[in-house]
Parts: sequence; C-alpha cells; structure tokens
Amino acid sequence: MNLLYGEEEQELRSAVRQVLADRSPWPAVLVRTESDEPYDRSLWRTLAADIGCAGLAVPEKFGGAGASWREAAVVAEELGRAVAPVPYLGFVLATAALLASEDEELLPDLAAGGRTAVLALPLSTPPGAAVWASVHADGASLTGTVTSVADALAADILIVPTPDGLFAVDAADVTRTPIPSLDLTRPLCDLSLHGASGRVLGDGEAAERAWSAALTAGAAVLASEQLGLAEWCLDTTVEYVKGRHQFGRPVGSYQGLKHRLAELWVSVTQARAVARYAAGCVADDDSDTAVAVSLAQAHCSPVAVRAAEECVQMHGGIGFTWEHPAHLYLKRAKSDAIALGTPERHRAALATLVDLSA
Amino acid sequence: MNLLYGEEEQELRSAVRQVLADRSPWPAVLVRTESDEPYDRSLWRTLAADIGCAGLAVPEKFGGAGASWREAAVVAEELGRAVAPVPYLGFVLATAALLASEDEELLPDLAAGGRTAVLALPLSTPPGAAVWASVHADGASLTGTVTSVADALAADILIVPTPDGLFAVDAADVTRTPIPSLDLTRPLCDLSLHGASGRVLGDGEAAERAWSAALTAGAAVLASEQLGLAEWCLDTTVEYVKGRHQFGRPVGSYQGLKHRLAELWVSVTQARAVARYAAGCVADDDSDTAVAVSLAQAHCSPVAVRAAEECVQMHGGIGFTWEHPAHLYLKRAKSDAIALGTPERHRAALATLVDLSA
Amino acid sequence: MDFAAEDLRDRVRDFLSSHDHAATDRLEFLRARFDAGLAWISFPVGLGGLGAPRALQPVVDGEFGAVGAPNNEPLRIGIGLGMAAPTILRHGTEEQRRRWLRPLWTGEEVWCQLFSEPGAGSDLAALGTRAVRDGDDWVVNGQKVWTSLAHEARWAILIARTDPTVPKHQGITYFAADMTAPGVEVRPLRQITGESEFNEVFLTDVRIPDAHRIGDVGDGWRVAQTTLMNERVAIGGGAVPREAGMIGVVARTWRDRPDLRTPGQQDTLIRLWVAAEAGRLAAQRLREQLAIGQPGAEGSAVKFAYSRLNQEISGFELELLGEEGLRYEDYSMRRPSIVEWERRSPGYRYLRAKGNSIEGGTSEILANIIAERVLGLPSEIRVDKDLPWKDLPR
Amino acid sequence: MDFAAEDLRDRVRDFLSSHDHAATDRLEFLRARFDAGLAWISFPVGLGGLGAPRALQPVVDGEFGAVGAPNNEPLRIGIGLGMAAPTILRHGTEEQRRRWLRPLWTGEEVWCQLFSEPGAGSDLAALGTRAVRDGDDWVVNGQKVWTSLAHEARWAILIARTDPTVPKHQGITYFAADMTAPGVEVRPLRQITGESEFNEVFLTDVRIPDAHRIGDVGDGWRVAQTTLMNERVAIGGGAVPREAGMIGVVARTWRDRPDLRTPGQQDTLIRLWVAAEAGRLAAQRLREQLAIGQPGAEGSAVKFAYSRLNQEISGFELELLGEEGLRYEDYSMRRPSIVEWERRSPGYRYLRAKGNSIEGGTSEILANIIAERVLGLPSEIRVDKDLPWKDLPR
Repeated sequence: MNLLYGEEEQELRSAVRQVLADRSPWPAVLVRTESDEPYDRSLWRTLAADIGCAGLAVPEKFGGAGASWREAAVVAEELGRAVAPVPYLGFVLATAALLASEDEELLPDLAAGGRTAVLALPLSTPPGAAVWASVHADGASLTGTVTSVADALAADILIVPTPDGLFAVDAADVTRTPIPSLDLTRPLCDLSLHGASGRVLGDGEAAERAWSAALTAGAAVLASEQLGLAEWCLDTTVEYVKGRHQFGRPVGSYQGLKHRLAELWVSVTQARAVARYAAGCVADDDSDTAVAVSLAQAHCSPVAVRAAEECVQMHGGIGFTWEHPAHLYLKRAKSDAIALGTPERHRAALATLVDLSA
Repeated sequence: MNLLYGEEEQELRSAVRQVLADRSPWPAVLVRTESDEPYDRSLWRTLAADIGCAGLAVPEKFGGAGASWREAAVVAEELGRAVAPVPYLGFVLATAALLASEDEELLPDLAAGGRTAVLALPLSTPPGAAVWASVHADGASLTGTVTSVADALAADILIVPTPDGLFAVDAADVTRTPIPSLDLTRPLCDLSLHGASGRVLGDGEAAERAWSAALTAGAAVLASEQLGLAEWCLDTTVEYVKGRHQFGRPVGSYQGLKHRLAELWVSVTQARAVARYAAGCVADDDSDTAVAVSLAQAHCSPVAVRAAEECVQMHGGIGFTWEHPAHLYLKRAKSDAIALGTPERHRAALATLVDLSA
Repeated sequence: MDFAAEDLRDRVRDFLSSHDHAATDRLEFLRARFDAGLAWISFPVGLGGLGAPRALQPVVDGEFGAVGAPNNEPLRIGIGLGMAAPTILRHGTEEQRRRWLRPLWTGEEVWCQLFSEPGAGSDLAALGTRAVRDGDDWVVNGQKVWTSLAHEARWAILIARTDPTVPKHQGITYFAADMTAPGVEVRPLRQITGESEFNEVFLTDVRIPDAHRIGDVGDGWRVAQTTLMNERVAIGGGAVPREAGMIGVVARTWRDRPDLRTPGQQDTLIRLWVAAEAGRLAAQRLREQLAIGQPGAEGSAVKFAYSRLNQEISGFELELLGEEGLRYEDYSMRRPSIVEWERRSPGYRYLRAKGNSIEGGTSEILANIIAERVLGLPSEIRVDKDLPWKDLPR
Repeated sequence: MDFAAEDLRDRVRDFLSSHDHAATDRLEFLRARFDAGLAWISFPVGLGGLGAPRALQPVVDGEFGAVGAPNNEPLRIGIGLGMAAPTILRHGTEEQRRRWLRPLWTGEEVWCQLFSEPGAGSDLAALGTRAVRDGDDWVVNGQKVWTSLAHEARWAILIARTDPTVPKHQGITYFAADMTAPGVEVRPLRQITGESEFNEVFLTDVRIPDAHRIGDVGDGWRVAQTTLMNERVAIGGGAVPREAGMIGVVARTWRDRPDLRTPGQQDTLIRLWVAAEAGRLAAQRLREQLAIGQPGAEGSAVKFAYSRLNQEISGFELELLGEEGLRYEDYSMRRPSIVEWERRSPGYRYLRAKGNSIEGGTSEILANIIAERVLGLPSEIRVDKDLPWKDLPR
C-alpha cells in the first residue's frame, strides 16, 4: 500500500488550506468559541460544496466525487491544522453509516454539500463498542437520549442507532442541549428524542455493520486530523523558539528543547505513516483495517496530545493564556484522544486483534 | 518516621566505603568476574565480622549488634555503589528467615560473621509468592532442585523452603551448579538436593511466615542497594561529562544531557526517601511494611536501571566496552529489577494492598 | 535573648488576657498583636517581632489559632508576607520599614509583585521597564505580567531598568510602587482555563518618589535576590498524608466507579500512585532535613516532580473518565483568588496543571538549576553577560 | 545511454550463457562479472559498471541470485562496498580506481574504516591521529577505535591530521592505508556482551605512500563527507513484514508462554507493538519516498526510533521472562562477524541493543541533526569553529 500523498491529494490540500487561511484564521476561531454561532456554516458550505469535501468518499452512483477516504483524510489533516469550526468529523461518521446502508435518499444531498448529518452517538464511542441502548424505536417513533454528541448542533439530519435499527431523523425534531465542552472548537450537545419520527435505514446486523463501519472510518479520519493538529503544534512551536530570546540566545538553540522537538518530529513522522495506512486500509476495505485503525488511534492520539502540551510549555507564559491559540489545540487534542476510543481502549482492541492478550 | 541517616549510620557507611575502596576497586571486581573465585571471601569476612555488618539486624539475644534493618540497608547502599562481590543479599534473606524462626543455633555464628547462609529460592521470587514446591522433605531428608539461587556459591548453610517446612541444610551436602548469570557480580547457581539432611526450622504457617518475612526484608534491603547503585551511576556520569570534551566544550554543558541528569537526580532523591521508608518500616515492623516494600521496589528498580542505562549512553563508546565498569552496574541493575519481583509484580501487589485493582 | 516555646506561649496568653479578641475590632486586634511583637516573631522589636527564632513562629500562631483569634488571612497577603516584607526588612530604610511593614502584616495594605515582563520570563534580568530620574521622582514606563493580586493591591514591589547602557544585571533598581498612582493600569490576564488569576500591569509615566526606592540605584538585582530566595523557600509546613492532592482524587474515582476501570489502566494508575508517593516521601524527607538545619537542594526537585505528576495524573484522569472527560465546567471569565484542585472539574485540573511547569520557575529552569548548582555541571555558554542591556539580541 | 530493466536482464543472461557459474572458479566468475560491467552497474564502464541508473541494480542482482550464482558476500565487505568504493570513485585518481575497485568488489581485498578515535567520537573532526610528510611518504601515528573488520582487512580508509595549526576541519587528509604495513597493530575491543565485533587499531610510524592519498592535502574532511553520506544512506532494501525484528521475538514469547503473561504487562507490550509498527510503517513510507526520488529526512528518524525501540523491547523482554532473564548465555570472548538478534539470548539482545544508540551516530547527534537540519532550529553556540586544532580545549 502506498503511504505517500498523490498529486491530486496535494492539490486538494492546497485548496482547503487556502480557504481556511482566508476565512478561518485562529483569532476568528477563538472569537467564535464564545459566540452564539460556534460553527461557521458559511465556511462549511464553501468546503463541502465548492471545494467538494463532502462528496469525496461517496461513489459517483450516490452523487459523490468517487474519490476515497484517503482524500477525506487529507481534508481532516487540514481541518485539524486549523482547528476549524466545521462539523466534518460528525459528517464523516454519518456519511460512512449511510454508505454502509447504501442510502440513496440522503447521500446525494449530503455529497453535494447540501444538508449536513451526524451520527448520534457519544463522541467517546470506540469502534466495536456495543452501541448505547439509550434510544428506543416504537415503530418509526424514537424516544430516548444521547449524550455528548459532536457536531450535532450544526446538523440537519441525525443518524440514530437504536437496538431496533438505524434511523434518519430530522434534527429539528430533536431537542439539542449544548453542553460546555472541553474542546471549544467542537462543541458537544445532548440529544433528547420524544417520539421523533425516524426513517429506518437498516436493522439487525445490517444496522450494526453500518454504525460499526462509521466508527471505523471516523477513527481513521480522526487520526489524520490528529496528525494535522500535531503538525501545526510542532511547526508553530519551532517558529516560536527560533524567535524567542532568553539569556541573549534564541531558546530554540538550547539542546534541551531541541532534543524534545526532534523527538516530537520523529513521532509526527510516524504518525503520518500510520494515519496514511489507516486511511488507505479504510479506502480499500483492506482485511487489515481494524488493526490499522486501532494502531492509528493508539499512536496518533498521544502524539497529538504531546505536541499540544509541548506547544503550551515551550511557549512559556504566553502559551498558558486565552489570547494565544495553543489552548485551542490542547483542548482539541485531548478531546480527540478520548473521541472514538482512548488510546488504551485501542491498545486493548489490538491485543485481541493481533493475539497478544494476557 | 524519620527518613534521614543518623550519625551512627553515617559512620557505618564511611567504614564500609573505606574498606570497599581499599579492597575492592572496580578493576579488581572486573577481573574477579572471570576468575574461579567469583566471591571475595576475605572481603566478606572483613565486612561481616570486623566491621560487624553481619550482626546489624540481629538482636543481642541472638548474638547480634541489636541495630536494625535500617543500618543493614546502609550497608546495602555501599555494596551497591561498589557492585561488591560479597554474598550480602543472600545473607540478608537467610538471616531474616532465621530471625523469624527465632533460631538460636545458627544466628549467633552468622551474626558474628562466622558461617554464611542463603535462602534457597530463585532470586526472582517476589514477597508473597507461593513458594516453589520444588524440594520435598521425607522426614529430614530433602530432595529436589532450586534454580537461579543468588550467593549460594559462597554459602555454608542453605535455608530451604519446602511444602513440608523450612530447613537448614549444610551447603556441602548440596550440588551447586554455577550458571552463566546476567549479573557478573552476583552469580547464580542451581541447587540439586538428593536426600540431603536438613534440620527443621519451622513448619506450617510459621515456616511460611519465615520465608515471607525474609523476602520482604530482602526486598527492602535490595531497594537500598539499588539506591547506592543509582548514586554511583549518576555521580560517575556527572564526573565524566564534566571532563569529556566534544566540539570544544565539556559534553556536560549541553542542555540535553543536563536535563536528563537533573531528572535522574530527582528520581534518585525520591529513591532515597522511599528506600529509607521501606527500611524503616521493616525495622519497626510497621503495619505499612508491605506497601512500603512494594513501593520501594516499584520505584527503585526502574530508577537504578535508568541510571545504569544513562551511564552507558552518556559515556558513549567507552561505556559499551568491557574495560569500563558501567556494564557491571548495568547488569546488576537489570538483575536487581528482576530480583525479588519485577516492578510490574510489585505494582500489581500494590494495587491489591491499596485497593486500586481493576 | 534566648527564647523558649514556653516564654512565647506565656507572652501570647498575657496578650490575650489584655486583648479580648472577641470584643476587639479585628484590625485593632491585629495592630495590637503587631505592636506586641507577636506578628512575625523573628523580626526586630518595634517591627512586629521579638528577634526570636523563626522556627518558633508556629508556636505563636498555634496559640492564637487555638482560641480562634482573627488572623491576617495569610493566603491573601502571601506576596507581601513572603516576599515584600523580608526585602523591606533587609534592604529598606528605617523609615520605609516603619511605613510599610505594619499595614502589610495586618493586611490593611495588600502587596503585589511587578517583576515578570512579556519579554523577560525565565530571563528576568533582561527586563525592559524603564525608570528615568526626574527631580525627586522616577518616571516609570513599561509592561509587567503574571501579577497576582494586582487588582487588589495597594503597593507593589517593582524592578525597573535605570541604566540600559550597562550589562543587564547592573542597570536595575528596586522600588515600591503605589498601585493607586496615575498611570497604573491593571488588566486581567485570562488563562486557558477561561478564568483569570493574574493580571497584566501597564505603567505609563508613573511617578515614584525616590524615597520609595529600596536599595541603591543599580543594585536592584541584588535586592531582588532576597525577594526571589524567599519565593523559593516556601515548601509547605506539615506532613502531607498519603493520597493527598490529585492522586487522591483519581484514586477515589477509580474506587467509586467500577464501570470506568479496565485492566489496561491499572498499571498506569499504580505507576502514578508510586510516583505520587515517592514525591510525597521525598518532600517529607526534605522537611526533616530543613528541620535540623540541613538546607538540601531537594526543594527544586520537589517542585519539578510535583508539576509533572499533576500533569500526568490529570491527563490520565480525563482519559479514564472517557465521555465525562469531554465535558467541561464553565469557560466563562471569572476571577478566583486561589486554585482549588479538588473541588474543581477534571477538565479544569488538566488545564490548570499545565501552568505548574511554567509559573514560579519553568521546569526547564529548575532542571538547569539542579544540573548546575546541585550536580555542578558546567553552565551554558552565556553570550549576554558582558553586553550592555541595550545591545542584547531579542 | 538509456537502460531498461529488460536490457540488463538480457546482458546478465548473455553473461551467464558464456560463464557457467557452476563450472567457473568463484573468484574468476566474480572478476568476469566485474569486467562485464555487471558489478555495480551505476559505476563507469571499465570500473565494474555500465553507467546505468543505480535504481536498476536490484534487477541485476536478482538475475544472478535467481540462478544461484556466487556473490561477493556483501555483508562481509559492506564497508568497502558502501563507503570506500564511492569515495574512491569520486575522489580517487584513475590509477587508484583501477588498483582498488576490482579486488574490493570481488571481496579479494576487505576494507575497513579508520575514522573514530577515543577522543573524537561524535566530534569526529577533532581527530588527533597525525600524518607527517617524509619524502614520498606520510608517517602516521595515532589510535583508532570501533573498527569493524580491522582484523580481516587488507586496506583501510583513514583520515589523519596533517596540519594542527589550522581549525580542525581544515587540517585533515584522507588516505588509503595498507593494513599489512609495519606499525599497524589491531587489538580486539571487547564489548559489554563479552564478545568483540570491533577493534582498536594502533598506528605507530606507519608509512603511507603519497600515492595512496585520496584527494588533496587538507581536503580530507570534504572527502570524508562522501564516505559518511553513504554510511547514512543505508536503510535496507525491501519492505519489512509486521513483527519482524525484536518485537516479533517478544510477541512469540508472549503467545507461546501463557505462564509469563500478566494483565499488567499487556498494555506495555502493546505500546511496544504499536511503536514497532509505527516505526515500520514510517520506514516503509521513507522507502516509497526514496523510490520516487524525494530524499526525505526521515532516515535519521528511522535510526533514532529503531535504537530506542530495540532497547525498550529487549528491556521489557528480560523482565517478562523473570527468572530466565537472570541467566545469560556466555560472556566468554568471541569474535562474531554479524549481529544476530533473533538467534541469541534475551540477555544478549538487551546488552547489545545498548550499542544501537551509540554506533553509527549517537542518538544525541541524530537529534541534533534533526533539530538543526530538518527543523531549522538555531545551531548550538560553537566555540571550536575558528580555533586552531592544537588550541582546542580537551
């Protein structure tokens, strides 16, 4: 499997990066976190529809671009780099679930960047988890709660797993209560369904396969987001320590910092390889996908957290202030480490997958 | 509990250190490792009888000095510092077993530095382990094998745990097969008993209490040995990097090395506190002894290993050669980490002791 | 004069018999206690003390505490008590001591510290706030940062550059600055937790009378050493029980929440428990050393280890909690006066702990101190020692 | 001339049809292969090559390998092939190339490298071995260390100081030294494993003809860069399967030995497995980059990570084994020619892995290289750049 970026991927990256630089520089992101509008819907429309990010992983027969999760992962890298306030991760999860359900009704609109959907599960749910039986269906009428759902505030459609099948629900029919979230740039909310009307997408094993596929694809794409986030932290810290002088020298000339940054760079280099591998496996539906995704999460989560923590520390006092962007990345990194399974959960999964259980 | 060294302990330390400096400098230790006489019996006699190390933890009623395991631990620090080729750890284990058995026959001779005894268990046995049922007693006749016993090559008496009780056996009646040992300065041997005649020291619960007490006291004293070893590695490395020049500067002026050595010093400082606490608990038969000893082993084992590994690394090429003493400390440190339970075993024990099991 | 604990107890009892703390106004009571030499007993007679050994202070505080007498809220005025007072005592004029020490101790006048600047953190001596002589005054311009209590303080200890043409350590002068003077602007500095413990302080043409200079012109760095040394002495009083602090929080969570436990996390938890306990015992051993007068360099080690441990434990706690770790308490801007680890949320603990390795000396600076002063390793090559401050690269 | 893989296959088939490898003496066969330009195909015609792209070398080696033709034992003569040959080709005279390259490639003459010295490890350019001109010869005195194959080598590439009065990089000259010359003494250097892969080489009044100088006098540091660059290029050929190397050893032990497993070790084992797999994929990605001609700085990262991983895994393995980890194989002095990780004991793996972060560039130097050349961080302050070598502090 090729782990490099293709030319088209590099072009896609440039386009996304340019839009984000123009429209979503970090001071704007910071201001938005305390506004009434935590998501930038206009930015999302540009990315989803104009750049075509929404349809990358969707086959042409469902109205998509017929690229793959590889390209979708490149988008996630750039969004992670910018801690961009767009509902991409939730969208990826929902799209993957709909693809697995081969749903012809929603996919074309989603792929075109029209409406937006998310998967209604707690963000912390790992692939392979027994799904919460917190929503029940009475016919097509859904009742229950789902806590800590990412990106649902920005969604038009909720894809709701229940013990009775997988349903599509109009977000307007669901009570969405925003909650203070560790990650300021990916706010969570709690969902409350009181007899909301759902359209069944699948049931039984097909439904389970769908949300399982969604969590797997989401975890792979998340690893690329973590990669992009770690790259931003490393790049930003390197630039800062080159310019910051203490004791008449740039602090980046001190070997203590240099060695830590070199180690971080080694880890990021490895993160790039494992994230590419995971995206490739998901794209190819490779038999190694489960291993690749847990590997990517087990490796990239701590690397992103370390990158963000080093970013704060090496910026000294300024890195500990609200006015510097480092905290946006720290909060995203730590939230990402819990999202779709902690590293420890993924290591436990690997132990089973590669026959190394105690 | 006081964690400092008393004046008498400092005097004891000076006396032991002086003897070791005079009689057992490292080049002599290195040469001895490939000789026919891996233990320095004459040095041991001096330490045990003349300095009085053998009787420290033995009450006066058994012919000892009536000091405590605190003082015995100070001796271990100095022996660790010198990777001295004397059978002290085995002796500590045997003495502790005999003290728990209140054996009046052997203790006076041992405490006087006359004969030497060891506990016949694999060096890796942790406190609290179910003892190997590898030797059986038929009346007073013992048959079986015990592998990887430390210091037994230098012993006159073997204290042998069996399912039928604890026995004292004349070492001359046991086949002792030296084995190539990772630790060159504490060679192991396998014991083979073919109807060897034993004197029962206790049976049933009393016997179990005896060897359990021995392993606990041994693990506490071992932590002090690890502390002394780590101190030697740190001191020696600091001296080396002060003098070694590369690129026109002492390598100890590079912040990368400085920060690692500072961190190591912090860990050694903590090791001193936990080793003192463990020795104090054993000395006072404190109710916290089991926690203190597992804590000391869980902390001091990795610190000693890291100190020795950093010593090798920071010496560069010379530290990787047989002619430099660093490897003697590396081998002892790694062997000590396995001895009387690995850090992981002690952490598992702590989980139970402090109610933090999964 | 030799003091025994018993003498001091007698003095307190005598004082209390003539000053009924329940019937006396709080401030009057504290002023009387100061005047009786029972404030900081190691200070000279007439300045709140008796010239008694510092080690006996707990005896006096204990006696007052036992009867429930009002105290001077030492946490709130810690900077004054811990840093300003010893500096004023050692380097101030008699007049300065008499003016400042009494209201400082009683808490009538809160003090803050104007040392750090955006461009001078670890390298404090590089500070750029200028003080220019103008008649009997100094005119001060510059920006200070990380100032606790600036919004409540009446006075500040301030270091400023009075001569930029000499090497950086030589051109600094030490002042007491009136925080109510025109040109002093205090702005809250918001942290990554959302709230603001600290301030930025902007100084614009602030006039300070030369009579408020502490020590000689150009000798401010040496004077500041008294302040900083007293900052680093603080290592807490009594013994700390096992599982105090953050490890206790996470241990309780582990015990109370079987649903969160996994075998894979147990070993990590115990590693942290071991590190916490090793750190606790090392701190205890240090206190024992201090008690018998052996200074011991372990103080830096304690702070260094504490910072890392707090960060590791709080990071572990969030991942242990899983979904709950994704939820925060409240990022809205508030002004807490102290850090309350245990009563706050796991997310707060995680974020606030990041400051531990920056505030009060970064972990990197502490490691340098350990390497150079304790281990005696050669110092970094210094390019700034002999350069005039104005020519330093920045 | 454009080469396609097919052309090369044809050439090899032609060669094989006229040289029956089974019927020809091994050495004769190799010499003929060299003369046919099928040795290192990227070398010039007449020097074992065809001027073909280096990337096609595997095609040729594959063809010869497929029929079982004798090879030149590349592992045994790696220093000659990998380091001496490219340097001789680039900086040697035509006469030197003709004299040395053919027997080097066939393995008739083994080469070793006399670069490192006890006082010049990471700081190689500080080397002190002196070469003094005496008529048509140079007279060399000094000590070299960490010399693989010195006891089997006929020739050595050698750098020595020819002018101590100029800064260190400028006074070095590069030679080929005859290891059979009088005054060359080779002593085995014993390692912490008990055995000896390396040698110390003592040079006492060794005479080297000026005709064996490679490059100009004083230009040896530049010439040595060719050698060293080629040392660092080596990153192994094909894809490495999952669980190759040490992680595979310990994974097999874990699977085969349920008696050793504990829940507390599982998470640690999987951490190592993840690190190994991340390192493996990073190396694979680097190979893909190299294959399409993007150089990539990840090579240093691969070596850096590999060293640490080997050390961590082998350390874990010993503790996992418990009692068995206390037992070694054999510390007696031997002279192995290669490191065989998997066939040796756990204790050997643990000890030998300690060398990984020292040999071929210490991990500290690799981290410096990454920090400065990849990340562009400012270099350390250098005090030795302009000082004459003889005045350097040491």
